Amino acid sequence: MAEFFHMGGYGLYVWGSYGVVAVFLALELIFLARRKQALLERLTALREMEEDKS
Amino acid sequence: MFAVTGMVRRDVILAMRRRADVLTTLFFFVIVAALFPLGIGPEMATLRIMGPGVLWVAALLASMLSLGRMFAADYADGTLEQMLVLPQPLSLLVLGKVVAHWLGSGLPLVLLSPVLGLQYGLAPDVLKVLVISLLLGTPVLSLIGAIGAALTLGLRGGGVLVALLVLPLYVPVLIFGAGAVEAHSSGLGGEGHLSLLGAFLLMALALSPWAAATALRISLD
Amino acid sequence: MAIHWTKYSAPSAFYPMAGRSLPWLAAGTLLLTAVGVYMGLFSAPTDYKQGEAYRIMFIHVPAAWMSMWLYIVMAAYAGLGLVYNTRMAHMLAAATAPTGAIFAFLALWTGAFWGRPMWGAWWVWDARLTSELILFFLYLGVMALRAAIDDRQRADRASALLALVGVVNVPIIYFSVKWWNTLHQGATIDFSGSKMDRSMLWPMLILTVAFWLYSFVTIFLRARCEILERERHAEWVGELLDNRG
Amino acid sequence: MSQSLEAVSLECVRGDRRLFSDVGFALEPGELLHVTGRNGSGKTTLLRMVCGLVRPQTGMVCWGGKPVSTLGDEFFRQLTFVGHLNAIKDELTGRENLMVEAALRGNPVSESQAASALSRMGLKGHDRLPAKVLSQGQRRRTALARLLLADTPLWVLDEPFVALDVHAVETLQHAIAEHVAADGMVVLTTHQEVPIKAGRKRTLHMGGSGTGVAA
Repeated sequence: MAEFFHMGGYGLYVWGSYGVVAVFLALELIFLARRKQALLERLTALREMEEDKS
Repeated sequence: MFAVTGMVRRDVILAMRRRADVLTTLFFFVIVAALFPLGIGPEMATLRIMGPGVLWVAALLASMLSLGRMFAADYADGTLEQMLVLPQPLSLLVLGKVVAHWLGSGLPLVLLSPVLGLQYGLAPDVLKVLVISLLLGTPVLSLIGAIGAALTLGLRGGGVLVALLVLPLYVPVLIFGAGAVEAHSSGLGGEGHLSLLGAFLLMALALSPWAAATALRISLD
Repeated sequence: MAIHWTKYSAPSAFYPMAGRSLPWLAAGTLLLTAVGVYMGLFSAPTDYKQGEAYRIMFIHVPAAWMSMWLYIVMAAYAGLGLVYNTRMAHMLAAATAPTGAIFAFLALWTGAFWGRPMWGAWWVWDARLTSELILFFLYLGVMALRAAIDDRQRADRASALLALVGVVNVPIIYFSVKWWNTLHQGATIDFSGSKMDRSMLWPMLILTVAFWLYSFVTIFLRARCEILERERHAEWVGELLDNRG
Repeated sequence: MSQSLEAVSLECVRGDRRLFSDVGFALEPGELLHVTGRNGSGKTTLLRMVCGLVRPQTGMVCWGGKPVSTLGDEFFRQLTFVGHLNAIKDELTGRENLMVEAALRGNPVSESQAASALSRMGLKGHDRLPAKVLSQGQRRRTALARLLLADTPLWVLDEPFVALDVHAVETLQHAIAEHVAADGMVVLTTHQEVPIKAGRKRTLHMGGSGTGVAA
């Protein structure tokens, strides 16, 4: 297994690239999911507030 | 067509009454051009190589910094709103404004560049090509810049935003502007670059006024 | 991304459609990414010249292609939005920009990580990398303009116009940088290394499709958020919120 | 003979707030439309929409039956608009401001014509000074003087009486009444009284719920 990570001496660069791509794409999804969650909560709260007022 | 000349005459009269704005652009160009040797060192050999590129970047930044003036004053006092209601094609009026802006910010740089070129030890024939490239290039900077100025009308932090918007679009003009001078001094001859600059100018003349007019309508909606 | 437009140009129709297709898109993305990465890292033979470093190409090239493709998609939505004044098109343009910018950044990052072992320098003023950098700035410009304008309608139309002006300039920038590069450095360095035999081509194509599906996922997710934010007064949003409980 | 002006079920959305919806009116030559409503009811936006400065969400503005958006310059030739901002340059004198704008409109005026328009607005001795030294009222009068110069059938005025003294208000009321009597058309918003001699006066109240009820 170590040989695989070693990547013929280029381990840093190969894993540096694949790793960062994976991290960024995953982060984008996480932020999007969190944004949706926060949005839904805010909107339901707003609706309840409007319903109480009317 | 007199929409353009009418607008140019108006703006030139206005510029004459507030000469300071034209001078600030010029002083910025001179100061930036003087800073580089302080940073790089006085030996003429390197400065001669750096010269065209530095002068071109300085001219580009000076012209971009004065973009704010193109519409901001008219936007503030309401004359821009009137322009949109004039029975004239708005893109021609915008072209008039761009020409006036170039006269105040582009042309002075062109006229002054040979003097600054001497500071970089450029030979007379190189200076000639530098002036021609700036003469062709600075109008394109004003034309493209007009779109950025119109889009960021009345926005807070508009100055920096305009830079972020237009600098990427300035890249081809910079490449062939500075490239023409560098190609000439390296013996390749700058004609190819200058003709491309001319092509950019024609394209910008055809498209930018319309795009800037659309941007104005969007901003004043 | 040719969705037949008329039906889904209404946010209330687009929202459920995007919701239904998201699981499939996500599954497709995961599957193709796994296959592509596996082939790229394992089954593709070691390149005799570059050793293992060339494997970075399998994600660098797809990211660069996607960053270019998504700019064109964003400009297309922008154009549609300006001409037909449809809010949905503007929302999709807004949803596309960040994903495109991330792909541009990743293309630059992987380009640098590939350049380091290949030419000993983290940054090489190669024509493609330089154009990618400028494309990244164009993305930042469009997003910064949208963020700077409070009125949503003006923000949509201003950033749409900028996207259109940008897409006209992208080829010009690309060829000017290419010319500038050849003028100063002679022949450009052949980026893709030795002649690619078939087994090397597959991982790249698979990962490109994987990234393409991935961009669907993020754009649909972000577009749904945009819809909820903008249409919160619509009664179908109200119902949706209510039965979400 | 000037055409009729018509607005058909105009709607305007700002951000995600609907400013007004299905606002409509018709205005024939020789009539004045007084747009009323409290602040924030969209009066200014409606006027700018009539001038083609603001694109309606739905509905359209028609001049002589044809939509303004397609007419473009042909419609602008019939229109003079005075908005909240005076649209005069501080560095130019009163006369220069009027002459420059008339030239840009395509029908240049002589200096004497500009001077007489300014004197009718009570700016006799002040029209050779750069606008920046004038008071707010004097600047407003310079802005309004363009109405006397441009003989366009349609006047759109947004709060024209603001910052005017009693004398200037009378002058403007007189000019508006004369314009309407000569088969001109005026759309304006104001909290002042707008007496007219001849022709017909209509009011359009921008209601709280944002609907426009034309009487």
